[in-house]
Amino acid sequence: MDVLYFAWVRERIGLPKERVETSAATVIALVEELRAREDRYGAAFADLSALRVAVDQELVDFDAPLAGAREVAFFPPMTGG
Amino acid sequence: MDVLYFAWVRERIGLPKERVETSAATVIALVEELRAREDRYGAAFADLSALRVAVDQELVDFDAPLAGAREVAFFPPMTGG
Amino acid sequence: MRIVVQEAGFDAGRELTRFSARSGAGDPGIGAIVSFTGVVRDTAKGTLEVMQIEHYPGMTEAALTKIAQEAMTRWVLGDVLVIHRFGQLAPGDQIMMVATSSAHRKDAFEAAEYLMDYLKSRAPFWKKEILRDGAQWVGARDEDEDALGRWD
Amino acid sequence: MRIVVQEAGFDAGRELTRFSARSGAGDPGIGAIVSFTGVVRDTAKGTLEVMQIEHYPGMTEAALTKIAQEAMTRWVLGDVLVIHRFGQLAPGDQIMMVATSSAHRKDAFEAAEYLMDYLKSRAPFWKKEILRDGAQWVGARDEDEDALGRWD
Repeated sequence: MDVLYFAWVRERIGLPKERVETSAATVIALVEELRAREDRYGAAFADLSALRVAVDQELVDFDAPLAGAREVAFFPPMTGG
Repeated sequence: MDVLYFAWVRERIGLPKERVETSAATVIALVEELRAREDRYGAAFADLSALRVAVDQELVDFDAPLAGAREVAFFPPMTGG
Repeated sequence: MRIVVQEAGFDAGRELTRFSARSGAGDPGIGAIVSFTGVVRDTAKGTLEVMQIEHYPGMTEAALTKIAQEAMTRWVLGDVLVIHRFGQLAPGDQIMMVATSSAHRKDAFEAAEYLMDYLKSRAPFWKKEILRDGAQWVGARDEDEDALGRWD
Repeated sequence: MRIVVQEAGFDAGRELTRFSARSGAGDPGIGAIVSFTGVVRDTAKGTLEVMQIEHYPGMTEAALTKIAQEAMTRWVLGDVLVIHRFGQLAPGDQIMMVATSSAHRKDAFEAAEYLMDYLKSRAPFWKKEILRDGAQWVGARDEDEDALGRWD
């Protein structure tokens, strides 16, 4: 599955996109897997209330299922306009 | 004093502006004087709730004083925009 | 602040460009520009031939200026533009325009709506529809008068 | 409906002219056209050098399209335009624009405000201010999130 990072999430993790092999059933399970990897993930995912997530380009909650998902993206609250 | 008429008030009275010699103390007193003149004034001033009035180009109520006024205008509710 | 009452047509796009240039380039605090353009609408199902707009020269400019000044008192605005035509217009013609600029979108939107609400019911313009088979003065709508209550 | 996400600048006046031509001339029922233009504002007291706008290609277009479609469902609109830039912008640059057309001013204004409120908080854009002496991501404001409550 492709995992994308934007804005300061991208800066903390140090890359915009990576391929992740996972059997995580939900977004939050994927977050836990990433957090366990390296400190930079811990730093990026320290406060989930400051983060938003999209699965296949649709905004979802952190307990959303990942079955069949091709792309997950993490980013801060949006500031368009 | 100059008396001006706009929109259908002008059409009913048949002219856009006339010079009126009057000692009327208020707008409503002026209206009564005009009404007594000719039927066309009666037709124009039949329903005061359908009319608006400006004294010296400021919207006022019908009981407004006319002392010192140079110009009085009668017209229907405005429909700009 | 710019108030224009004219018979001639105007180009809303070019007016917006001019207004934005004065608002944005001149003032680093401007973040939001709102424009409203009114268009002559054929509510008579294709039978409207001409919209005649009558106004009260002198009072019109004074009333529009007063409305614009009140908007600049109520909101922190960079600038205000009001253009209103009179005379003979055809369906689809641009009849009037307002524009506002401000730091924030909420102020720019509210001020533009305020200008429109007051311009509708407090500026001395009257519209007459010349139809294929007759003519009629456009009546004031209760909802336009009611809209003013929002700003009390 | 026209949704544009681009790095290049745009001319809000020319876009309004195009939008009005499509809306007014093509549709005799259109009486009201509202536009909103967003401008890069220097909130850092003259120290803003560049505003970097990042977005999520693919999702951005989908999110803006969904927001515009929702507006066209809620109000009877002639047309909707949304333009949003990304990349490096300077203070005073036009960053985005929306336009709406409708029979009545109330619908055109409300739909434009709806588009802005959702675009602010639900379209995947992020802003970073490059200042003379540092850089910072622009944080989401509570009042922008709260603004969405108006449309529930």
